Amino acid sequence: MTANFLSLLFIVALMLVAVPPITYLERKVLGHMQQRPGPMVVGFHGLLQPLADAIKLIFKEDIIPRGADRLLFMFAPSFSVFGALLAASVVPIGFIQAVPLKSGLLFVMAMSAISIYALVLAGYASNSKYSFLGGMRAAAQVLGFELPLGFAVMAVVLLYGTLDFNEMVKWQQEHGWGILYQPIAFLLFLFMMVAEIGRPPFDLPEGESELVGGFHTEYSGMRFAAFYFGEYINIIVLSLVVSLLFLGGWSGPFADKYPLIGVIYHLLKAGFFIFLTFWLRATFPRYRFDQMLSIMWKIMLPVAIVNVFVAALQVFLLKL
Amino acid sequence: MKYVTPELIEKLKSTFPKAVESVGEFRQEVTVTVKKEFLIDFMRFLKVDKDFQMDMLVDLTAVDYPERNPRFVVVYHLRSLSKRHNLRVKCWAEGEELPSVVDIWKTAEWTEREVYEMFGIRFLGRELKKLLLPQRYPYFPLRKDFPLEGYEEPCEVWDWE
Amino acid sequence: MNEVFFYFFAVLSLVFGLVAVTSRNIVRGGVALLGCFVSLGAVYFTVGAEFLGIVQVIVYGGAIIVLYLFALMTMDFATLKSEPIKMAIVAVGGALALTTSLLLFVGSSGIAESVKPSISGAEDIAVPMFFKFLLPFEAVSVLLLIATVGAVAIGRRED
Amino acid sequence: MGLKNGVFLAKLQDLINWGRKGALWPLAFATACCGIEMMAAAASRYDFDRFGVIFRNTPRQCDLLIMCGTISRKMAPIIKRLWDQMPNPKWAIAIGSCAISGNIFQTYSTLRGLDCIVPVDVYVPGCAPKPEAFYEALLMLQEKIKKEKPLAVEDEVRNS
Amino acid sequence: MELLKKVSFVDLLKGMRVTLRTMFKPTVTLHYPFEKEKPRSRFRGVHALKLNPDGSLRCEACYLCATMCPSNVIDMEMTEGENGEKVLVDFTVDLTRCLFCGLCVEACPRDAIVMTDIYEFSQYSLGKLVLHKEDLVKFGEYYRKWEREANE
Amino acid sequence: MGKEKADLVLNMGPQHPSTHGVLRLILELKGEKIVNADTVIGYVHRGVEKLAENRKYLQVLPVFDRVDYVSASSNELGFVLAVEKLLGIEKEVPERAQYLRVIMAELTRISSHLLWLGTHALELGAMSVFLYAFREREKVLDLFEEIAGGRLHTGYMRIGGVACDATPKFLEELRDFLNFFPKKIDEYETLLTENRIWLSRTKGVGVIDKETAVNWGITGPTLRAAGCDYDVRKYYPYCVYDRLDFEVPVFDGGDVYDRYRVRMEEMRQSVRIIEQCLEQMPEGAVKIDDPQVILPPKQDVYNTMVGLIQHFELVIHGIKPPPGEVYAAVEGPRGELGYYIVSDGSDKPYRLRIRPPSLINIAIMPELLKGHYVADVISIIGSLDPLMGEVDR
Amino acid sequence: MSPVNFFVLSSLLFGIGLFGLIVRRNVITVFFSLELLLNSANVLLVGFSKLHGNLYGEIFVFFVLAVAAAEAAVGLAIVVALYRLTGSIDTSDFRRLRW
Repeated sequence: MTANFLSLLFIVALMLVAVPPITYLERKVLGHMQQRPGPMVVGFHGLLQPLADAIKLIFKEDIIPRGADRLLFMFAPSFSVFGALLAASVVPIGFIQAVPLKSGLLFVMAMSAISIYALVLAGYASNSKYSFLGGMRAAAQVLGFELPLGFAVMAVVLLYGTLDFNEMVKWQQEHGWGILYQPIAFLLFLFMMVAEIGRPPFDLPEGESELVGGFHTEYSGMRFAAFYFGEYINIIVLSLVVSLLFLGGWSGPFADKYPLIGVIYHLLKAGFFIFLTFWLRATFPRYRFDQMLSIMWKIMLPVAIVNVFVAALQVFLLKL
Repeated sequence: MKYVTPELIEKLKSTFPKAVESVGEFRQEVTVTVKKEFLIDFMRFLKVDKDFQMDMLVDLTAVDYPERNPRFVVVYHLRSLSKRHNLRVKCWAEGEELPSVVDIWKTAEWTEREVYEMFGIRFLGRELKKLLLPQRYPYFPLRKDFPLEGYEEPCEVWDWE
Repeated sequence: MNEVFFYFFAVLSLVFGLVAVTSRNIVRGGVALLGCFVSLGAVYFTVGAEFLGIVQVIVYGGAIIVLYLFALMTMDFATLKSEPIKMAIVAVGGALALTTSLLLFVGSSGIAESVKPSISGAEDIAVPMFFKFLLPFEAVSVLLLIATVGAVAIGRRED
Repeated sequence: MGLKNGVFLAKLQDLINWGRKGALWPLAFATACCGIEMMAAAASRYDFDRFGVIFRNTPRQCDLLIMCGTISRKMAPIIKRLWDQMPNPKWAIAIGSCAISGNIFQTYSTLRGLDCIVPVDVYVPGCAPKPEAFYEALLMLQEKIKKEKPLAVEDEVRNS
Repeated sequence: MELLKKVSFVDLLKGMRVTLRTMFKPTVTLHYPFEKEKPRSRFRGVHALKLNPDGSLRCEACYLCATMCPSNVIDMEMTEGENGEKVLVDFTVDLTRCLFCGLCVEACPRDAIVMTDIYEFSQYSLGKLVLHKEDLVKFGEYYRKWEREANE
Repeated sequence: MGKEKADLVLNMGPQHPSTHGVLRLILELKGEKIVNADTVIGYVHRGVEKLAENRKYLQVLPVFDRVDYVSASSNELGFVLAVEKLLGIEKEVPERAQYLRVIMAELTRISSHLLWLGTHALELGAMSVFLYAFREREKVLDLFEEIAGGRLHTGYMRIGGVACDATPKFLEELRDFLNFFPKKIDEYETLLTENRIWLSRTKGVGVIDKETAVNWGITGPTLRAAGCDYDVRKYYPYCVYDRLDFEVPVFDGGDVYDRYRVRMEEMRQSVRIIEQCLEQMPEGAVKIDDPQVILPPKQDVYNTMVGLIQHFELVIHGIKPPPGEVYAAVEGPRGELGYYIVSDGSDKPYRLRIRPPSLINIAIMPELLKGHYVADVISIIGSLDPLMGEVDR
Repeated sequence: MSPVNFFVLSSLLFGIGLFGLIVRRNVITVFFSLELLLNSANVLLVGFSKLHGNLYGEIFVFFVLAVAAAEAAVGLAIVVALYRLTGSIDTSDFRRLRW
């Protein structure tokens, strides 16, 4: 119990502490991909940049627009953080796991489904048309990606025969990484992950150039920052989950003897996916709303369903 | 810039003996001045006639001569993309009114609005709204008697509509 | 420990449920309903119905309420009249509701055994479901299919 | 208020000012020529991001109004509105002659400078100023922010 | 073939390769306050009044620059000197309205008004943006040094 | 079926990240689909035409830099050509000046198209392309600063020539630029041209067919993407364009994607034109030898009495063209940029009309937007490439 | 844990749902009340399931969930269609049997 509690503290602290450096890293990576250095002046090579941002945002005036639904407006950003943190609490990092749930994977999906309410409610409560459209898009996007995501996950779950993250890693330690068996599910999951955290090319609810700021158009100060916290925690959590599902989590050489190395492996693998989201952001244009839905429904969903059958065939043939 | 040949001008004159007021040439640019009542027929002819085929209205603007009557002349720059020739048509706006050419060339949609708001020339047969200035702006800035710095006008003229 | 959580979430779900049905603002009502369902999910957790709790959150939170909110957003809030509330109806409704819940409570109490929380994961539920209850399962899936088709048919306007 | 308290407040003030000057988020908004130079200043060659400057599209998340370009009278009420929508604390920089005084366009439809509608902190002459001048203005604004007293109550400011 | 291209994400991967490769290239950024680039020799910056080698003003107050200026930036004030020649009392350049078009420099028949390469001239107040004779002469000194450097 | 009922009116702009400055669109939406659109412009209306009537021919030149601030040289060139035509001296301008003008105009086209590419890509979400395009644009601006002294507002053209000769450093840097720039265009194209997201966002969006385009008076890349090969440089060559060998890219899709391809191809052609100019450019004077038109060389002014008097005459009295009216057009980056000048024999234009390509190009927008999605609005605005300074003047 | 907890929770939820069903005239809120009624049944099912130590009750909850989803889909489709026709979601406005 105590160990679990300590792990919970550790994970929550890690998530909250990791967000500012990740924003810094994102700006650095994006900068270098565009041949510019990114933050440089605040602190050595801009290392204190996130701190300055945070201080500024904390002491910024907090505006609640007239005509807004005050309660929901104030409440919505916390949804995003809480949902993401709850999801984080069941994801193991190496040997550290706060809540060992039997159906951990499903729990993560449930929580990410909840955290989308942050966007929808923010869009509704702001009483701004841009926000409203952003909220609508967020709601539609959920309906778009949840199904293919479910099916993509179903394929690997069939393969592993469990919803428990630890069991999955154990399976992969025995049989090899999941990506070797289910590359299509991996790709699908990547796409859906990007859609779920609302990053380019699926950053439609935000849609900076179309909807000004989308759901967070009317937010300022810490409430705005809360959205960012939620988004980045979601990135971390889902990156951890991808590496658990497909890249063997903490498995790797020497990881059995020294669990701490396993933690590092896991974080490294997740780090790659975090980097991938930055990379995609630097490279790609944004899909249009209806195109995104049609891709989800007309391409991803059939592929995912077929893939489930493939997975079933694999289980049948390989007698796994 | 290639402008229409003298033969074509002759053809114009013979087709519209009453319409053509004068034909001028300056630096190889041909200008035809047309009477107001023939304007629409004349323009339509220029567009559909196979010798002219003026399918593009390049520009539509006006010039203000305060000491003359009628005061404004509206200038149409026409071009044929297939024949590659140009023609400038002028029409004095008697009574500060002219028939609109927006049915012939869509270009006139906005340029006529602009001429209306800048000079106060009304184009008949279409909806006219101010284009660049607020709808409540009371003056016509490009008239010669309007000073560059403008007159004082009430503040609510500029309020966001 | 579990009991404490049970009471906490049970009360929470009741409060949210009450807000959901009495709220004038429908979107707030929807959010309250979401809160109610999530707390019910947590209630299931406290007795070990882990899988069910998660499914409750996914289905209700992730699908049904989103659907409600999405449909609400396509409506123009300005045209939605605020309904006049007649005290007579409230009184009658309240009385009826109270008596019904009392009846239910009285009828179901008196069981001496105690609830034994045991964790039931996906596998535990799947085995009886796909063997013993296969026919109802199929029937329900057909029902869902028909519902989907029907919803599409109604939602489509004759253009 | 004891001495210790004062020192603590002063330190806190310094910290807040440091944060504010390190993360100035301007509104991505321009009306004319200088806006193009603002884009250039944000691009790789000069890179505003070095100073922690990120362009935000909505006035709610901005601290800084970089007014680039001519302000027509038709635009003026909108700029005022944008300024009012920005949360405190906020600053304004007038870039280029147009935003300072209307430049050559002293005509019937232009406003004679941003300070007719918004209090301006730094004026940058030029038409259009080089991107370096944007940075100079930013640095000057940071100097100004450093001297501000964000925690002081108004009376104290008046006394000091 | 088309399908293969679509499925293998070639188009997307190509783009990603470009960005990744750029990431490892050196940056092109000029770190402005720490390193400054000199403007080109023809750059039109803040005005200056040039001085003769003996330190006297070259400007003869002929008003051509003020006539030429499209924006009425330049104004001067003069009195009659002892020998009947014009003496410049004040020469103002109103930078708040200046277009930096360089027409005044072209119009000057005595090469008296010039444009330096000073581009950093931000101010906290509007008043400081109106340059008077003393400021312009000070910039003139700067210009002389700069010109000498350029010639070397 | 009649007019569809809109359920949301969205006021896009004037402050909106992707309306190219201060365009305002009033969109009536049904869901995310536009059923009706209206355009409001005039938020940077500065009264340039009125201003030009109150300034001398010599003074008014810098103003046109500021009209279309992205392609300053093209605007100056248009005005200068019109005044030269009015004076009847367009044949007497020295050849070197003509070539320099062409070089500047084409460099301007490159810089303008790069800006367009960057902002258009940024609006559709491709962030890096924006910064890559600006990286190369900085080089062009450096070239401008080297030859003319200004980055945006070059102020390089003069009536009867150009302000000054090119420096050797300019020519050298220009050659460097021409060498590496085509590779950079390829880089942009790898990021966009085949990218499926880019294709899906641009193909079949905002289609304008040829007849509509001509009827609306649309010119420039938008017209050429619709399948019409109209280009002022080919139809009515000015300066030395008739001696240069280049192609006018024409595509016939008429959608956003084809406009993109036209502009990319135009940048390549511009490089080609500048290369030829560098080869063919003769030595010699860069200003016409006529003290009535252009200020005499500084050497003459300092040393000779005649020069000084001519200088005073010109500055004080200005250029006085004969009465008459001319229309001269150049192919600006956005289309046909025409100057219609009416002269009454005084030193100020009696009436000066700029034919703004952007204004006439975006007039079609309310029609064009109908039936598209909100997200398409920005790609359509972007592809028409309006510049609000020029639209409103 | 006493099963009475579950009975109390379930019956109160049922009461709330019934109250909403009777009092409210807003169709969406009526649907909310219906969902509450279904959930009160679910709570009871889970309680009994744990009481008896088998999982049949929980499986039944699944079926209820599916029915709830079906109900929401069809119901919402009808409400949206009605809203389009009448511009209202008030039950008292739906009086005519056909349009």
